[in-house]
Amino acid sequence: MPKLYTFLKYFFVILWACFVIAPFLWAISTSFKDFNSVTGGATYIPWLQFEPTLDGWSVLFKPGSQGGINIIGPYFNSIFVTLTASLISIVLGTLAAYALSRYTFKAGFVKNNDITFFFISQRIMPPVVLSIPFFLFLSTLGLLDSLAGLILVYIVLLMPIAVWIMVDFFNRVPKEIDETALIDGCNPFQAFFKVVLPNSVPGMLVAGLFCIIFGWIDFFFAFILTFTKVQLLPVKIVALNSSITPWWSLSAAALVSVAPLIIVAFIVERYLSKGNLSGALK
Amino acid sequence: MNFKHKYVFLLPGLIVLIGILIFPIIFTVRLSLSGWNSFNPGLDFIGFKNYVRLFTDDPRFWQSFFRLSFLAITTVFLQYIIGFALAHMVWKDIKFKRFFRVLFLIPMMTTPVIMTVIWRTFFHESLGPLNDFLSIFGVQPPWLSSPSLAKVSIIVVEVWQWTSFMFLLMLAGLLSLPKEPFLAAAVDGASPFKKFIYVTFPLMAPISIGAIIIRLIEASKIMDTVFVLTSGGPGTSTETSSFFIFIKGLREFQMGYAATASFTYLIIMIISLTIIVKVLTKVLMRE
Amino acid sequence: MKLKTLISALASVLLIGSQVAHADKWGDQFPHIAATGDIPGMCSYESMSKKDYSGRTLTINTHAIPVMGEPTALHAEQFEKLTGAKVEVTHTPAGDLYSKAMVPFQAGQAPYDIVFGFSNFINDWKRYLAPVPQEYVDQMEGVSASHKAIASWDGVMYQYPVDGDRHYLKYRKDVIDNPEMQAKYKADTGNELKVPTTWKEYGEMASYFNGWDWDGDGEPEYGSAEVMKKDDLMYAAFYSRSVAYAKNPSTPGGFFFDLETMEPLINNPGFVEALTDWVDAVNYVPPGGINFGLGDEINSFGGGQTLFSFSWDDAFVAAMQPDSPISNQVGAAQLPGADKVWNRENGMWDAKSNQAPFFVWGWAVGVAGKSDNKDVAFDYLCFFANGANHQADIGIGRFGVNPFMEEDFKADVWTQIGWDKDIAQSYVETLADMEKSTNRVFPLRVPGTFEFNSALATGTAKALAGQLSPQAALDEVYAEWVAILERVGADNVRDAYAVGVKMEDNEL
Amino acid sequence: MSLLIDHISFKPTEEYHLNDVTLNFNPGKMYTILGRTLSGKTTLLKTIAGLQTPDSGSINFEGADFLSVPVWNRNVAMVYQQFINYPHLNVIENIAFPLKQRKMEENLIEKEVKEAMEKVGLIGFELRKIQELSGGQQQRVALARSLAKKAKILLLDEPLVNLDYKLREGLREEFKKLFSGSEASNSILIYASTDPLEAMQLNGDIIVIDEGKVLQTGSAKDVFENPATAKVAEITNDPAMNINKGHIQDNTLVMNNNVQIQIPDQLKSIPNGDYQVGIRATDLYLDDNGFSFDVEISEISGSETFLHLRNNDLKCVATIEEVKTYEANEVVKINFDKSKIYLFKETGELLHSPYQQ
Repeated sequence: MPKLYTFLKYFFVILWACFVIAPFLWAISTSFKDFNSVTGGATYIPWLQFEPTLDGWSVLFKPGSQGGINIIGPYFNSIFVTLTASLISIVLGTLAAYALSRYTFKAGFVKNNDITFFFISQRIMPPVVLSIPFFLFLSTLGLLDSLAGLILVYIVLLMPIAVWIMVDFFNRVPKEIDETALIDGCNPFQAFFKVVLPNSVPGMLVAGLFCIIFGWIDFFFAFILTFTKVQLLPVKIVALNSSITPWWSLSAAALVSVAPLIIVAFIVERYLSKGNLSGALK
Repeated sequence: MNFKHKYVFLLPGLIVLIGILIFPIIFTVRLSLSGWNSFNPGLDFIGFKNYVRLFTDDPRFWQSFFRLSFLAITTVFLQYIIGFALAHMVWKDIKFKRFFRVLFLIPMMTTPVIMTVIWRTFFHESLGPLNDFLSIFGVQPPWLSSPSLAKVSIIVVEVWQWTSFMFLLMLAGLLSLPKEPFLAAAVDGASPFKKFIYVTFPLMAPISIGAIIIRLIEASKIMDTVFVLTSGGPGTSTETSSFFIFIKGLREFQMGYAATASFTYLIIMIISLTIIVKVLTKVLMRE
Repeated sequence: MKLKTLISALASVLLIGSQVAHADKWGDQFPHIAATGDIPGMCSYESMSKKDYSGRTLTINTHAIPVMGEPTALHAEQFEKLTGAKVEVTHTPAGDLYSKAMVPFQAGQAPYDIVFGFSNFINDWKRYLAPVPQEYVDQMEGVSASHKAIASWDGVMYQYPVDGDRHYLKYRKDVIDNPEMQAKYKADTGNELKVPTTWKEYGEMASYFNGWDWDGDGEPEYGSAEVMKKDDLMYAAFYSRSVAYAKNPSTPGGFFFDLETMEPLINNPGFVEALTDWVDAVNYVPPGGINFGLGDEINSFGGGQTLFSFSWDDAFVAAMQPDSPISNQVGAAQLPGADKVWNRENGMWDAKSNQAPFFVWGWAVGVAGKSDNKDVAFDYLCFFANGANHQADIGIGRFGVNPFMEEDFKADVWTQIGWDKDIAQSYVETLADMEKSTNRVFPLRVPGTFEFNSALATGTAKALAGQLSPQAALDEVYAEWVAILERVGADNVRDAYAVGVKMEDNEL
Repeated sequence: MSLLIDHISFKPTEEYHLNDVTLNFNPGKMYTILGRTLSGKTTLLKTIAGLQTPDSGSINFEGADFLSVPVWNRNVAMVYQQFINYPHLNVIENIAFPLKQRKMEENLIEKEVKEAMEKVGLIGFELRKIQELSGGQQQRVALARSLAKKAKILLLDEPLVNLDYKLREGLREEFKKLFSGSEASNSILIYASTDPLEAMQLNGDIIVIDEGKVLQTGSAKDVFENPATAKVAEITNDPAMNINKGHIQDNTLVMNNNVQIQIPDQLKSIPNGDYQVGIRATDLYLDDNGFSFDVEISEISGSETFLHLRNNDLKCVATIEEVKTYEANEVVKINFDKSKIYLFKETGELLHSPYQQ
């Protein structure tokens, strides 16, 4: 039994690893191809099967007048918007989650759980639905095509995630710790900042990682709400989809866009292994 | 505890959220009562005409909704089973533990609209690697051009991308389980299978519910994958609600009607999610 | 995109350029026009360099890189250097060009001074666009009348002509003109192998050359590559296949609708016949061909995978690039016709050979009415399309700038960049003949165009996927169209449609 | 200078957590709140601390209204049954936390912390992280933090229940010592417990509470000997006092058809009628001449064996002073120490106690 289980375990894990990695390997290989090597049928190994070229990669850094998309600016825009929106979402989300976890709210039939669901339910609306209203909203505020406008929208997108994770987190932190802080002379704010917050770093880190991921991979809002001044990475990359679909540069772009988040994956794993995170997600 | 301070904690987030959302939501409702289209932009009032059309004369919307239900439930179910299994497998002793863990986390960090392009080339029936590989076995499945396989392809991509999300939540859950119940089970000499059924699984029930719900919410918005992979085709065989709303709204520019479909969708989703939460809690928590 | 392509194209251009010795100071400064040098005109390099737009910022939404996107950006950079203006260019995939401009338009905004789109956006966009000032129209000497007409609405030009682009047939010369293949085909089928003149012949040949390795590269080849993916371009492929059966020169007064009654004609036997052909075509497209968008089509035909293809110019010019695997092995011809054409007046088939070009124009560009930089914007567009730029652009396949000026329809233009003479000849003749045709169809340009086309795409896609029979699918489209007419207002649609019908019926 | 709790009720849901509680606490004394789990002990402590606001009633401390004082200004200290400390701080910082919060001078803090640590025996652990301490040590830290505060009210909510037996015994002794010290004379000490034995050992005033209601207050001895009601008798004994229905008829105490006892002298004056009859488990003993009972369950606890017995509808628990295993359904002969019989009215009030004068 254990032997069979071990065998099955390795078999399945390796199988899944192959499945996970396959599209990436394909993308790496494709990113060094050109039109002719793509349309000649599936090939995998450079030099042996096709003549590699850096064209797919160079497109990402050339200006438009030379047929490139120059992702450097959008790259930093994406990082800035994602991090800022995540940070604000965490701050607001953590505060709200703390209130929902520790205090009782009641307004008619609305109770804590309903408020929590209200936060999370913001993610039910498909982005396409919200895009036009958001457009008009930001247009009224004069925030279209601006980093601030995008951050504002991303907060709506990300705060529910932060609230969801942090409510869960706080529910598992004994409330007696806060009570002790109160008894020890802290008012509720001091109790939160001096005692609760320092002990919530793991939870906030998880929430932050999720926010970063969900912010980073959004395409739709970034697409609808910006024109020329502010462009985010996915929008810029999608603009590679011309009449000819350039498999090579899209592959290179896909790899470039996932690269920074691999660092995030390492951070998650590290904290997971150290056990710091495990308390944060349950 | 009950202090006035609680409002200071809750309200900033709530106000910001409501403040940003109140306009879009009211606007959507108002828009759904108008005939806004490419020719007549503006909030004229046409009563419930759009709703009548949606409920009596648009099987395509409802088909897309049921297709979405099928896809969402199937993909989330698979993600849960596989994610849980993988988490369980790399939970304890396994070689290259950290490598596998990091690797399994990566798919969810890819931008769907970009990664699906890669998948589209992957599934390409004459130039892609998948059928090139399968030709060894003499088969060339029409991945994107048969109505049933196109659904399978979408499920494959969704499962590829989002199993990592389940994996992360389940692994974190497993790593934070208390040790005592397992010691007790070990003392009782429970088999690994029994240990899983009677100890691990019940302890993981609360996190499972949370993870499934959040994934159902996210999976219901499936749109980029469909758009890039099949554009809803062949025929209409892979259209989902989001895609339908997208086509009506941002392609055909029937803004009023798209808002009607959206609002209806929102209401249905909130009701069905509430029911699903109740059912899941009953089933998984054995209450 | 492909640097190699660019360099080799430029090299050949430079080589010829030096022979003809056109090079001037502008040619030296801007390698793009080295072949011709500056060509005098209202918007030449010379003229532009005299303008001073420093401190002005022009914003443009154009298509994705490289098709249209690259020339837009390239000319923007040149324009910046010449005039001192700042030009910001955003690139957007084709399917999103409409909404990307329409959303701000409807919200009363003009974030872009210049918006690129397709010709058939004109009805929806015209109220948000600024008319092209007369002085610019006056200097468009080489632009054909039909092109000017289609860029205008009620005599006012809204779209600045920058691109030609129509649907026509592309075929593999190395097969069709190959005596061996001709003999083999004759032996196996009893028919002549030639450029198909009817869709039936097209289908027979495509089926015959489907699924086996007829070019000896070790991979199987297929019959035809077409846009069958249910996207925003699918309608064009279907109309191209429908015109032969449904555009009867003896029944004027509308192709899509009967102009008098506004009755949709979309489910009449002519269209059903075309859709039946198309459903058959599923059997001779490459694997997965039912899910091909334009990009896949170009990849497939341009990569040497299929015998036929029909759609815009881009695929042809791309296939003719020097490093293409099928360079100088492709031919151009009119869209196939039919042996019969539906006569909706007597409800019978007219047994006569019929052919009609479908003028699904390509790229169109306008200036936002609310723009504060209309002067700069029109100068930019004028500069974009000036003689030197235009001549350099049309030779670069990936630019997607296609012939529309009279001087483009000369074989020399193409032999100069390395095309075989007979190919160049067939190419310009094909394009010129379309221009001369009196039995032609213009795309639908009415309020709700997108709704009509989307409904059509949905219906035909269902037929292609086998969900519905061709007749049932088009009946469904018919019902949808009736509903759209009711929502948008049949009279509104009629008013707009009449403009196109007038052109079709050669009354303009 | 006392703490007066006046008719306090708290009913957050359908059930009362506190039901019309009125109590009076005086400084320098130790009070033990004895009640089962969920009886309202913790709620009462939290209400005193200010973490919970009652629905009605008032609290008065040192002559002033206490309810209007928010928890962080009340100068109380509380130790929980969970080992609650600040996980991000080390031992010293934990103990100093309330003092710093009070903005006490640095050197004074140092002194107080050191003193408190000495009292609870934590010297040498100053810089340890909380997670690096054993459960007992963690609870000592919590205790030290409470002591260092020199709070006027010290609340202890089952502080020992999560510790193992030996540690519990040891710490309890220390508690007694600490709280009998001179500085304790200014504080009110309230100790909540579910364990009657613990309550007796602490030997303070006992407050018996059940379902949010105060059932009896008094000295340990008094409550033990003369439980006001049958309920109190159950709560204040472990195992709970055996309470069964019985009736007295013609000098015979009839429990059921089989078990009938000749009434002892001290009960002769009781009139015939139906009563609740109580006897402690320790007052049952094995006797070959006794009544036959079936063993339902037998459990061994330390040097004793608890027998859950049954004779028809008559159920009781007996504590046997030896370790012996019994099979289920084994028949044993049991007798009662008749002089230790309690009688309660049918409504529950105490009618007769063996310790009654």
